[in-house]
This record gives sequence, C-alpha cells and structure tokens, in this order.
Amino acid sequence: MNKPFATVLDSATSLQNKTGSWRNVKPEYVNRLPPCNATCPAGENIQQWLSLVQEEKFLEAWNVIMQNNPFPATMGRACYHTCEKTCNRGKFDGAVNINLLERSIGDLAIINDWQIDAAAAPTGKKILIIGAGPSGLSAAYFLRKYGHEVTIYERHIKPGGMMRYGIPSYRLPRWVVDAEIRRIINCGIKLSCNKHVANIKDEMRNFDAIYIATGAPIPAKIDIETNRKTNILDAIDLFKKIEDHHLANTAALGEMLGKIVLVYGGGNTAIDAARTALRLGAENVKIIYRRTLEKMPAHDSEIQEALQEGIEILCLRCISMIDGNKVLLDKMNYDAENNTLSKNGENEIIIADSVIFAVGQYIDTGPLANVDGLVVTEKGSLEVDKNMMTGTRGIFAGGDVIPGKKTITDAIGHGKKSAQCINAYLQGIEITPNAKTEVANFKKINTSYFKTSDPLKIKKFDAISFEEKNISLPNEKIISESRRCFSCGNCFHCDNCYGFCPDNAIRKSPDGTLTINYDYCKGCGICSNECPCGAIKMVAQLD
Amino acid sequence: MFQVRIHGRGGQGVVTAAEMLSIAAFLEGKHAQAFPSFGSERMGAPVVSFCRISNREIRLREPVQEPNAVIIQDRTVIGPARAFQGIVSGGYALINSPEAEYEDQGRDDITMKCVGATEIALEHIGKPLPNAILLGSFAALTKIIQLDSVLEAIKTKFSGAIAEKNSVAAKIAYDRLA
Amino acid sequence: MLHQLEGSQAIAKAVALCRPGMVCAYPITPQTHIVEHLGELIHAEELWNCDYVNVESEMAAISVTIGSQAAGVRSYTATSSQGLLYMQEGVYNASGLELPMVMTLGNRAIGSPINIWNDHSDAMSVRDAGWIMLFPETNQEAADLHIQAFKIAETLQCPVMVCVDGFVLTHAYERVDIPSPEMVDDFLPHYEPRFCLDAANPLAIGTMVPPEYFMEVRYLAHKKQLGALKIIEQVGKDFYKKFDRHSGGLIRTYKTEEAKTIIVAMGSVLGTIKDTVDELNAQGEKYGVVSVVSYRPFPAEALRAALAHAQHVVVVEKALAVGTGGILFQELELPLKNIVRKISSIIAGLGGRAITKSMLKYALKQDEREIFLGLDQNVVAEKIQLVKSCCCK
Amino acid sequence: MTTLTIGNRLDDKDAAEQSKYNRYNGITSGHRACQGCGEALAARCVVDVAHRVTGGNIAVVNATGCLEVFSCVYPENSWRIPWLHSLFGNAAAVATGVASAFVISGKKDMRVIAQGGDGSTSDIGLGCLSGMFDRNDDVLYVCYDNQAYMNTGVQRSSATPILARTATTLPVRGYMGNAAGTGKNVPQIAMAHEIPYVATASICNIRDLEEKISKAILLKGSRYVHVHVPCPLGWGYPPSETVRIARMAVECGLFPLFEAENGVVVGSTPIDNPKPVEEYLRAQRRFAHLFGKNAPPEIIETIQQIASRNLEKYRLSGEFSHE
Repeated sequence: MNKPFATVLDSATSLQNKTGSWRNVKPEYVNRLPPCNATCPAGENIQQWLSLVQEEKFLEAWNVIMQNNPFPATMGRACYHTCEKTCNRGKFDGAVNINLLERSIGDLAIINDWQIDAAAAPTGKKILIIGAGPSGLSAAYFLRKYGHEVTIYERHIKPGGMMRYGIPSYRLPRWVVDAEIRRIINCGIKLSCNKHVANIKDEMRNFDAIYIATGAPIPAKIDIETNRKTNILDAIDLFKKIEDHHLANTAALGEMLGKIVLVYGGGNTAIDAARTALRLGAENVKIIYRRTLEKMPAHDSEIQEALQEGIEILCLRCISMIDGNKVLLDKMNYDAENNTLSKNGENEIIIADSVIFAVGQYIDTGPLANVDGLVVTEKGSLEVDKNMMTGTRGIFAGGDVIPGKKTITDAIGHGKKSAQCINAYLQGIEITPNAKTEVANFKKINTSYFKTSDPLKIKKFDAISFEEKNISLPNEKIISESRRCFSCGNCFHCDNCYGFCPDNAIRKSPDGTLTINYDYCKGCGICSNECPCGAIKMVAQLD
Repeated sequence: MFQVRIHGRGGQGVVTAAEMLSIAAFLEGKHAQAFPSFGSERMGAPVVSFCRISNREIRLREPVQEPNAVIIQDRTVIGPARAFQGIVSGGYALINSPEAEYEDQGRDDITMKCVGATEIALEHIGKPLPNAILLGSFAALTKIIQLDSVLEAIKTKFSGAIAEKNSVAAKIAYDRLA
Repeated sequence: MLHQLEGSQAIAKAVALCRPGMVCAYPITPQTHIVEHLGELIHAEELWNCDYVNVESEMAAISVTIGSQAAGVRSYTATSSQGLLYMQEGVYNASGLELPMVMTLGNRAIGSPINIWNDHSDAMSVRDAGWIMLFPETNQEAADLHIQAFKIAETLQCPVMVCVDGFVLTHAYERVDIPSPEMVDDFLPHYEPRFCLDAANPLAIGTMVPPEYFMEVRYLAHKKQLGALKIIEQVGKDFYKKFDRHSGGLIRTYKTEEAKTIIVAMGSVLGTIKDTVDELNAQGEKYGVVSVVSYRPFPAEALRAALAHAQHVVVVEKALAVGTGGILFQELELPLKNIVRKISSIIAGLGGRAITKSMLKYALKQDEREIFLGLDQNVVAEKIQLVKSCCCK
Repeated sequence: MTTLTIGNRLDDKDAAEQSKYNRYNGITSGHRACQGCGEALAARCVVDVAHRVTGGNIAVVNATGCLEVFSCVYPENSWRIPWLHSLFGNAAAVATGVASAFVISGKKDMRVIAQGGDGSTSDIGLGCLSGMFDRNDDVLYVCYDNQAYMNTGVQRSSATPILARTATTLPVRGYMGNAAGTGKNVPQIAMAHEIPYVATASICNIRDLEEKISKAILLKGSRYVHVHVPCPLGWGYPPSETVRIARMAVECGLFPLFEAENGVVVGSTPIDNPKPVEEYLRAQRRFAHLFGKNAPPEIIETIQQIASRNLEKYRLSGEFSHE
C-alpha cells in the first residue's frame, strides 16, 4: 500500500516506545502472609490449601496441610482455630469456617485412605522420641520424612497423648485419632507403647538425638481444706478412666460422680470435664471460676456449647472449703485493669456430689533427673533454646513440656519445628529463620470486589452423647465455603491487575500465569490498589 | 446575438421563462444562455431574468443591458423596474396586458405588443401563470424561435396536463400576434 | 449528448457519471441546486450504490465525506462561501490526510456584510489548504472538470475543488455536452484506494506529527502539488483525446500571440473579457487573454511562458486581499518580475457586482496599477475623508 | 462469579474480556497516556470487547483529545484496529461517513465506533453528534468523560461537575469554582433523540462496561455509551486511585449507571448503600476548596442533592436491577 508519510501508520508500532522508563515505583507480585497462616500454631498454609479446595483439589489440599500438620482430621476438630479469629473476612461478613473445612478434608483423607509421600533416602541417623502425643508424633512424622530412623517410646498403652487422654471423644472421636496416628506410624516409625523412660540419660547412648515430648500429665493441686469424705477427682484422671475402659464403665463412673457435679477451673479442660460429667449422667453441672466469664481461658465456642448443654458457670468464686457435699465458695472481686483478684468477703455454700479439679497440669520431671544441662523453669517447664534444644546437646523438647501455650496445635507446631532443628543439628547445618513476611492485614484487602455471603455455620452438637455428631459436608458446600476465602496476600488470579492496567503491562499466559512487563509498566499502582487480596506491592524503582 | 430581458414578480415563473426560451432556442440548434438576476427575492418582489440566443457560442455573461426584446410578465413592474430601458432600436416589447394600453406609448423605434396572458392562463390553465403563454406570443412577435420549439420547451419544464394546458394557451397567445 | 441545462444540473450529472459512493452536503446558496439534483438522481436510483446524507452543517458535510473517503469510497461534497469557512478546518484536514475527494465550490462572497452573490473570496480563503483548485469558464468546462477532478484527485491522492462561479454558472442555462456513462467509466476507472480503513490491514490514519517530522510532511505536500502540474496537464490531454474537448489543463491562451496587453483572469468572467478583447482588437488594439484553469497548484512556469512577450499584463480578479490588493495579481508579480514591464490589477465583481464589456474597456484605458471596477467614488470619498481625519487626530 | 473481580480462575463464566489471556489489546503498550490514565484503560476495554463481538470487524473514528494524542504520534501508533483521526469536533460525522462507506463498498459486517472525550462530545462536537443521532446513523459513539479539557491543561467543559476547580474555574474569594446550575447531561441529550440505545458505564465496573458495549456494538442505528474515566492529573489524586475514584463516584450516586432504549431508561445498576458524596469529593484536589476554611458548610449539600436526585431518577435503589 502506498501510504502517506507520517500521517498514516501501521498498527501497534507504539511497542517500540518503552514507557517503563517513566516509572519511579514498580509493582511486584508478593506472597504476603495471610493472618490465618500467621497465627496458626502449626504453621499451616491455610490460604494455600483453601485455594486448592476451591478448585476441588481435595487431595492436593490435604497434601498441603500435611506439609505442616499430620493431623488434619484431628485438628479440624480439636484445634481452637485462631486462624478464624484473625480471618480478614471476619471484619467483612464472618470468618471462613476453616476448622470445619480442615475437618472435612481430613475426613476425606481417612475415608479414602490417602497416604503420606515416601520418606527421603535413609540418613542412618537414629532419633528417640519420648511421648507419642501430638508433639511427639508430629516430630516423628517430619523426622521420618527427612529420612531419619525414628523410635517412639510411649508410657501409655496407646499412643495419642492428650488427643486421647485430654479431649473427650464427643469432640474428637477415637477412630479419627487412631487413623491419623496409624498413618504416621506406617511411614516406618518404631512405636513402643507402655514403655516408660525412667531416665533419659540412659537412652542417649543409643540415639543420635532425643526429643522429649512427655507433655504435662500431672494434674495441678490446690490446697483446699477438705473435711470428711469428699468426692474429689482431677479432670485428667476422669478422662483417663473413661479412655482406658473404652467407655465400658460409664455407668459406674456416673454413679461415682453423682447428680450434682462441680468443676473447678476456667480452661478448656474444665469445660470438657463439665460436659463429660453431663454425659456420665450428672443432672446439674456447675463450673466454678475465679474471674469473669470474659476472662475465662477456655475457647469461646466451648463455653457457648457448654452453656447450651445446660452447664452453669459461676464466675467470681473460689472454692475455699469442701465439707462432704457442702462446698464453700468465696465471692471475689476482679479488677480487670490490674488483673488482680480479691475476696469481697461474701461467701456461699452449694451442694455437690462431687468436685472435679481442672486447674492446670504439670510436667513429670522424673525422667529428666540426672541429665546434665536440662533446666526446669520455676513454673515447671523444661527450658529450650530457640532451636528447641535443651541445655543438653542432642536433646530437644517440645509440646506441653516446654513453656508456652498448651494446645494440641501448638504441640504439633513444636513437633514440626523440632524436627527441622533436629535435622539441622544432625546434618550439621544452620537453621536460617524464614524471612519475616509482612502480614496481609485487613487494610490490604480491597473488599469492593467481594460479595457478602453468610459464613457456613453448622451446629456441632445437638445431643448430649459421647458420640460425635456426623457433619459430613457435600462437596459443593466445602467448595463454596472455601471460596469465601479472601486469599489474603496471595494472588487468586482474579485478573484485576491484568484487566485494569492502562498500559497492558501485565501479561497473562494461557495457563493464567501473570507477569509484569516492566518494559511498559509506568508504575501507576492501579494493579496494587485494585488487587483484592494485597498480593501486589509497590516498591521503589532503584535502577 | 439576440438578447432578451424578462420582467415580472417572484412566483410568476420569470426565471423559468428565460430557461424555456433558451431551451427552445437550443432545440433549434442555436446557442442560448439563460440566467436570472440572482438574488434572494421572495414571492411578489420584482424579478428579472435574461436570455441570449445566438448562432455562435455565447461567452458574454454581463447582465443584458441592451435587450433586443423585453417580456413583461407583470405590467405593474414597468415603472419601478424601468422595464423598457435599453431596448435597442428595432427591438420588441411584449407586455402582459389585456388592453393595448402600451402599444402607442413609449418609443416609436420598437415594436410594442400587449397580450392578455393572465386572462388566457386563467381560462386555459386555471392559474395566473403567464410565462409560457407569453413565449408563444414572443415567437410570433420576434420570429426568433418557432412556436413548435416553444411547445417542446414547455414539455421539458412541465409535464402531463399542465404541459398540455400551457401548450394550448401558448398557441392561443401565438395566434393573437401571428 | 447535448443538453440545455442549468450549470448545477450539468455538474450534478457529471458528478453522477463519476459514480461516487457518497454525496454529502449542507444547503447553501448558490450550491444547492447541485446537491438537490444529485439527491434526486440517487433517490431515483439513476445513481446507485451511493449514499446521500443530509447533514446539519458544512462541518458535518466535509466530515462525512472525509469519513467515507477514508473508508475507501469515492466521495463528493459541495459548498459555498460561509459554508466553506465553516468547514475550513475539515478542508485542511482532508488534504492533510491525502483523501482524494472532490468538492464543488459555488463561488460566492464572504460576509460580513452578508452577500449571496458571486465572487472568489471564498476560494481564496482556502488557497493554501493543500487542495487542487480548478476554475471553469463555462458550464461545459465545469462538467468536464469534475470528471477530470476525480481522476486528478485519485491519481495524486489529493482532494480537488472545482470552483464554479455561483449564479453566473451554477444558475445559468447553457448548452452542455454530457458524455455517455461508458466513456466516463473508461476514462475514470473504478476507485481503488491506496490506503483506507481496513480490518485486514488496520492502519491508523491521521496521526499527530511532532516537529521532527512535520516539516517533511509539509515539504512532501508542496512537492506533490508541484508535481500535480504535470498530471493536471496530462489529464487534460487525455480528456481531449477521449472526449474531443479542450477542458482542463493548467492555463489557456486566447489571441496572445501578437498581443501587447494580456489579460489574466479565472472563471466565468473570461467570456466577457474575450468578447471585450475581440471588440477592442477589431478596432486595431492588440489584446490577448490567458485563462488560469488550475489556480492550485499555481502554474507559474506556464504563465511565465504565455506572458513573457507581453508589454502589459492586466489581472482581472473577483477577490481582494484587504490591505494588500489583488491576490492573483500578487501571485503573478513575482514570476513575471524582470520579464514583463508592467502589471496592473483590476479588482472586479466583488459581491456579484456586474462586470460588463464597457466597464472593462474603460478600465483597460486607465493607466493605473490598481483599479476597482465600477467603484462608486461618491460613496467612498466621504468615508475616506472621515477615516483620514480620524487618523490625523 | 463469586467475586466482583474482572475475572476469577475458579469461574470464568462471567469473566470479562479483559481477563482473557488472548484479549485483543486493541490499544497496545507504548502509548503515552499519563500514569493511571482512566481513558486509556476504558478505550482498551471498549475496543477489545467490540473486536471480540464483531469478529474483528470494527473501525474507530477518534476525535482530537488526550486519547488521540497519546495513542498515535508518529512514528508510534498504539492501535490495532483501523483507526481514523480527523478533527476535534467532527468524530460523529466522520464516523457516519465511514459507516456509510462500509455499506456502499459491501463490507456489511463492519461496525463503526466513534469516540472522544467530554470536550469533543458535549461541547465542540455536539452538533455533529446530534446530527448523527438525528439521522440514526449506524454508529456507536463512546464518550470517555473525564470532565474537563485535560489535553489542553484542565479547562472547564460542559461536562465539568459543579464546584470543581479547573484552570478556567479557579476558586478565588467569593467564587467556589464551576458555577452551580451549569453543565450538560449528554446521555439525556442522546435519549432525547430517542436513539435505540444509550448507556452509562464506568471503568470501575469493566464487566458492566463490556456488557453494554457488546450489546451496543451489534445494534443498528445510533448508539451512545458514556464512560466515566477519572483523570489523575485533572482531578488531583494519585494515579493508583483511578479505579477507586471511579468506584466512589458510582457508589455515591454522582455517576449513575443505567441503560436506555429509544429514549426510555430500562435499567440501572443498583447501589446497595449509597455513600455520602463527601468521601468522593475529599479524595480529589479539584474539590479541596470545598473543605477549606472559607467554604460555606452547606456547599457539600448542593452536590449531595445531585447524587440524591440521581438515586431517585435512575431508581438506583434496585427497582431496575439487572439479572
């Protein structure tokens, strides 16, 4: 075509004009830490596995959970899901029901008998883990994955620790615990139950490293004046009795507790004990707690469930004396500002057939004796350094035995972290802590792009029974709830950046991958602003 | 070259008359040029048009100032338009008038004839349109063009019954002066 | 075939023979009869496959034409006077975009004061707009030049304006030979755009051009116009071959061989001038006439050759550059410098003032460099006095 | 789609053309629009979806203005469709010519878009636009409304909102910027011509914009789509905020999204919880003087009333809501 000079141009010739040179800030795709991940004691990559659930890739999602937590079905029940508390969606229209989704995925894994990936090549290193609770089993799982030879000694006749002896079966059915433990053990872990390690020192010769995960099995005692014959027991002992007898003697236990049961304490164990008492036949169960309801350390949902089941919670009261079936309570004043308690002088007497104590647990320091370097803190925990190692080289510890939060999820997290540390120790490598990743807080979310939808709410209990209520969700429900995830801090391929870029400086490949073409990006920042999930960061253009 | 100036009022077909005249001449193989005195005159205002007829190509485009003939379609414009001005000696003036009121007035070196074209028009066409009719008389008067050519030219400008009626009327007007 | 036609009809018929795909115009006297007649031809489907668009302004008229031409369709518009001024932005645009459209300009004066009669002021207002501008002398030439205009435009990829004297030609009945469609088709083949809006080859037409390249664009436009001189001449010759008529070309001479005084003019006034010259020469004078057919591009070379032997050149023109004088006159001064001893200017016919033989004869006898033909001295004298007194204060 | 995003990897049923990896990019990179230009974005959306819907049979006529200047400066042309720029005030008429030519030359599938800014649409080109509407010419006219003459340095146009600061409405003592009671509503003017289709759209809602363009491009006769395109330079906000500002204008009711057929409003995009205009105004420097010391406190209310009237006029509470 004989076209005129300059006034007529071929198409798309502006591509020669590299407008990227205009830029003084540039966008970068980032993976910010979603608040759920940030707060998960097990370090789960929740957002990632949710994104797979969204795509109906349940197996893949399960595998992602398993990278950080070998107990999805267990945690989907027993975890206190701090993730949901921090879920950004909570500030919008209600948090994603992560816990229920994890449970659903975990159950699918059990039903479908999904298996763990093969361990790495054998390293020849031998590790002893003392205690087959959540922390010990978690450590065993991860260490085995590294290729180490792992042996667990468990004092009880069954593995599981607090998963079995600390949480009642209506909250955590034993088939779930059994299945998930079996899956771990089947990776090639030697488990010896009913094996009490009297002294760790003796074992050091046979192993390259030892992980102490003995937990805190000793119930705390409070010095309360008791007259006459009083029917008092510890929550932990109650649970153990039920567990070891496979619920065979619930009637006898119920008879022992009587109709009116008091539980003393404000933690989750107290709630569990109260609800267990109810299930054993008690007609009137009261929880006595020193501070206010708001200050109760028990998880809010647990408290609510307890109240729904008819349990009374008497706050601002201390048991000062138990005399037969008379329990004397001192009424308390609580100064929230200074977090101080004082008796206000009033008291009352209530009648109880039995009193269950749930006021905390201690570690068993017996096996730790005579080992040089092990230090037990004033509060009765075993001291470890930042790499989970005790004062003795080669001996590590985690779970309830060390200071910190005493939840199963924390214990699992300890197990994973300890495994990393033990592995590093055995390989003679330094652990480089993960770079601090910025948390994708609510401000980073552009909520304009989300429609409000009601969170999935399922009543977990409707009958007072030791049986768990069956809540198996249809796939669509699982998927639709997972799709409520904001995908905080991580691209979910909404194409806003691609679609909104005025300079076509974002490229999309057929598989959906997005890349920034810095040849043309002028650095306007629309992509970052309009990213619904805060996955694009504007950084200074240095060159 | 024979130059004609046509006077009348807007709406009387003054321009069309000049055009028809030029067509009639053209039909006879002559060169002819017709043009209006261009303006934005509205209905009723005095209007002038011109026609030149020649055996050679006509190049001249000045307004006709010294006509060989004038056709006056409306006698009331004679005074205001100075309609007789410039008529060459031996020329003609054809006036639309039922009476021979002008024939004895004015100059004696030109032939002046009156024809009651409006009356003929009203009778035969039903409308007071004297332009084509006067061309019939003009043919008889000047012998510059044939009646047949006029009738043919009428057909190019009018059609159907109107053309027919105008032709009949033009013939009558022709006969008046033949 | 010979017809006795109004000039506007002749032009309309000639344009229709060129088979445009677009006719778009806004009514303005004295151009109206042309597009009215074209509209009739299109609606009667005597001209088929052609759109007739009634627009709301001259700006729209030229714009629709620009659009259709840019989309690859032979396009035509017509205007006059104020209309041309109103579309002037588009006039420049069409040539800048190198769109080979054709426009009839029914030449008319420009207000204020408003005046609907003929002169060349409107054409002169766009003399530098990059269009080829052709001035016919008769209606035959007007018709013929339109056929040539499409050919020239499309050969050169440049718009052409045929400047036809309003009323004098547009409203005059004359004998015109309208050629047969076959002959015109043969002379002017189907329009094949060299570039256009095409989905298969998506060009951008009408870019912004920065200082680094603008000079080149204008230089090329200039060179193209100069190159057009040859093409206009050639198309004129081809037309003669085909139709046996000398219409077009750059200039035409009349009795110049032995002339001492040569009159130069454009458009319909040339007929009156030729008659005047004939009468004067019959009395023993030696006058000749040069007609400028192609005003843009300006045929300086051809004019120099035609006028070199004259002792006196008189430019008669229907336009005035206020504050400067005759426009064609000034454009001739330079080419004739040191060649012709004496050049004078007659400004004539502004706003439709009649130009008569007697007036011309009188003016040619005057030995003045600048004459305003038929100027009423009584009217202006008083005003001039007033102006002078104001200036002196 | 579960989200209101442009696309979503989980669900591409309603995903915008702009989310597709093989979208046409009718205007390519390398154009010279300012950082964060709303008009560049809108133009690509319009052209891409029109290109898709027509199978590539579109041509665009562009009025003079920012869009034209930043997209096609020799030797760099950003367009990938046949494109024609003629003048500032004549795009509608040029498009008429183009549309007609396509019919005449047998390219009956070709669809024509005329496009320009608010200046060329509501001011200098309104005559040609009205003419096009009058004749019901087969053209889709798209106005990219950034509410002032940005190309020449932010002067007032008849689309400039009241009380806005522009270079020709600089607030001074006793003058609060573009006088209240002025301005034109071109969509309403278009509707008065009773053309087949009139719609408003915003770059904050690309799916809606695309839907309207997809519909409009295939209809016969004159169609008009008025797109709100914020301008960081002229409105005074950071370039990254372009889409957000557009969204705020929609969410407060100042820029209602609606459709009209043959002169009658047939649908509007409901606003769930209309936001006060103040939030929108405060985000832009062109309205900063309304919040200064000397600003009469009731002045914001004047603008709020416009938004409130829109809510009622276009039934933005949801009576017209789309499926």
